[in-house]
Amino acid sequence: MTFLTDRPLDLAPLVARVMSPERGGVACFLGVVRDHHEGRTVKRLEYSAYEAMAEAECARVVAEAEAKWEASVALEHRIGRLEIGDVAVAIAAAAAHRDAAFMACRYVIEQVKRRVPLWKREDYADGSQAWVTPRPARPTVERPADATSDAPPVSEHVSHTDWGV
Amino acid sequence: MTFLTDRPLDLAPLVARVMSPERGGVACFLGVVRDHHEGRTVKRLEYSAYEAMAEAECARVVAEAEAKWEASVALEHRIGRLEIGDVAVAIAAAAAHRDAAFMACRYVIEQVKRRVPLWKREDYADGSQAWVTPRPARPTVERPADATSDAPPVSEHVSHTDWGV
Amino acid sequence: MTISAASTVTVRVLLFASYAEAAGQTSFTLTLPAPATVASVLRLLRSQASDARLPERPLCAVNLAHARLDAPVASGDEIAILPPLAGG
Amino acid sequence: MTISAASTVTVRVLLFASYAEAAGQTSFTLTLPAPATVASVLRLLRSQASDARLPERPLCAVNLAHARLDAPVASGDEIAILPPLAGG
Repeated sequence: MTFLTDRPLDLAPLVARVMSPERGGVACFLGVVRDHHEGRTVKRLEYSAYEAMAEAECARVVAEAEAKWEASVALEHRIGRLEIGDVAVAIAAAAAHRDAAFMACRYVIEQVKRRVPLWKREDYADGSQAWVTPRPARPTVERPADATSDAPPVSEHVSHTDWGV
Repeated sequence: MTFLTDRPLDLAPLVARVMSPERGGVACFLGVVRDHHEGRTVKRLEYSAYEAMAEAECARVVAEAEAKWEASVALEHRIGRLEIGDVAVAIAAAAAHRDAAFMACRYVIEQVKRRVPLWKREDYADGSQAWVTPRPARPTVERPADATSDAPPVSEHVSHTDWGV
Repeated sequence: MTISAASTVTVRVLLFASYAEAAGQTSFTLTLPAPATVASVLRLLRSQASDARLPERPLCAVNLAHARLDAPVASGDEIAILPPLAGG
Repeated sequence: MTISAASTVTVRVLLFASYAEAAGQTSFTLTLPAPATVASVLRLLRSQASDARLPERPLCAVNLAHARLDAPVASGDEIAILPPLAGG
């Protein structure tokens, strides 16, 4: 696996992979497992993936960001059992200037959330479990023109009518 | 010194300082010494500071970002002699959600560049040296209303008529 | 009209997360008349799964890439039906 | 009119980076008539430094905080004249 791992994530090697003397800015993002979700106390959670597609989709997202902002991008998403405070996703994006680095980093996390087939089941303090259904996405970054064919419109992503659940 | 250091910067302890289970997103930025500046090959450089004011101004910038985005922010800027590829500035900003984390991080780097009294003298491949005069700032983030009194307008920052140099 | 071997499409269908739990299975094979689309795969699924309730327009993928409901499917294709994504 | 002790202001002036190099010094004391502002400090500096050429509106700080040119200065204040900033 290139983008998915069941081991704890570490930002430092991702930063090391993208840093270079032509790139003056490195923007990073870490997604951290929170102890609350919509008012409920979360004890732990488990990420599962459609692994082959998740790898392919991560590769597409990274390639799009690198092309659009002349950036170098590293991305890892953890799967399996995670505890509160664990890092679920780590991104490092390096570019000649900070504006491009920030935009590439932001693009990657937004697209990972929209497009990469990953699911999260939370265990709550009361012993119950639930699959997390994100609220409708509010994308704040523009998407590259050549990426539109890869993903259906947001409205198809956020059906709240789960299949029999 | 709290925000300035003459030792190599490491992002990991900054991230550790701001991460917590209530904060789901951590956005980071590293500014890296580039090997070129306006077409000239840079060999190394030296950052100097008005140290007491730089510390005070960094503290104000961090406090503004933490208040505006309910974030936890860590900031370090290196001074002294730096080599190509060295990290000059490191920022980590954690918030409940990624949008606030990114905005807080972006705010801090923009304000550091605008307001913190730091200067950079570059050594070039041909043996010459020059104080770096930044081009006019193009801020892309909004500033908190309560910050305006701390800094003069951008036009005062970017005089290209150095004093006798 | 009888459906000959040449005029059918056999695809592998994958289910994940809440959909797999609800259906009690993670993958199976479906054969349907040609020409077939993602939408016709979903129609056949709905007619076969008595208790399962798919959303009207679920997120679907064909061969590891997101696909629209009117995307054609061919024999050997891998069709995935994806619950709302929750990565990141 | 003679200027009595009570009607003068004595401040410490700090120079940095290219300004310090050009002036050949990093700090000195200036005494000027009260009431004084950052602008009157700059006027006195220009009249004293024969070869130094300050920009029309340099970035200035009073007591570790950015200050406008019309900001008042009092005895004991630390006035810093800052070349274009280049951090980050």
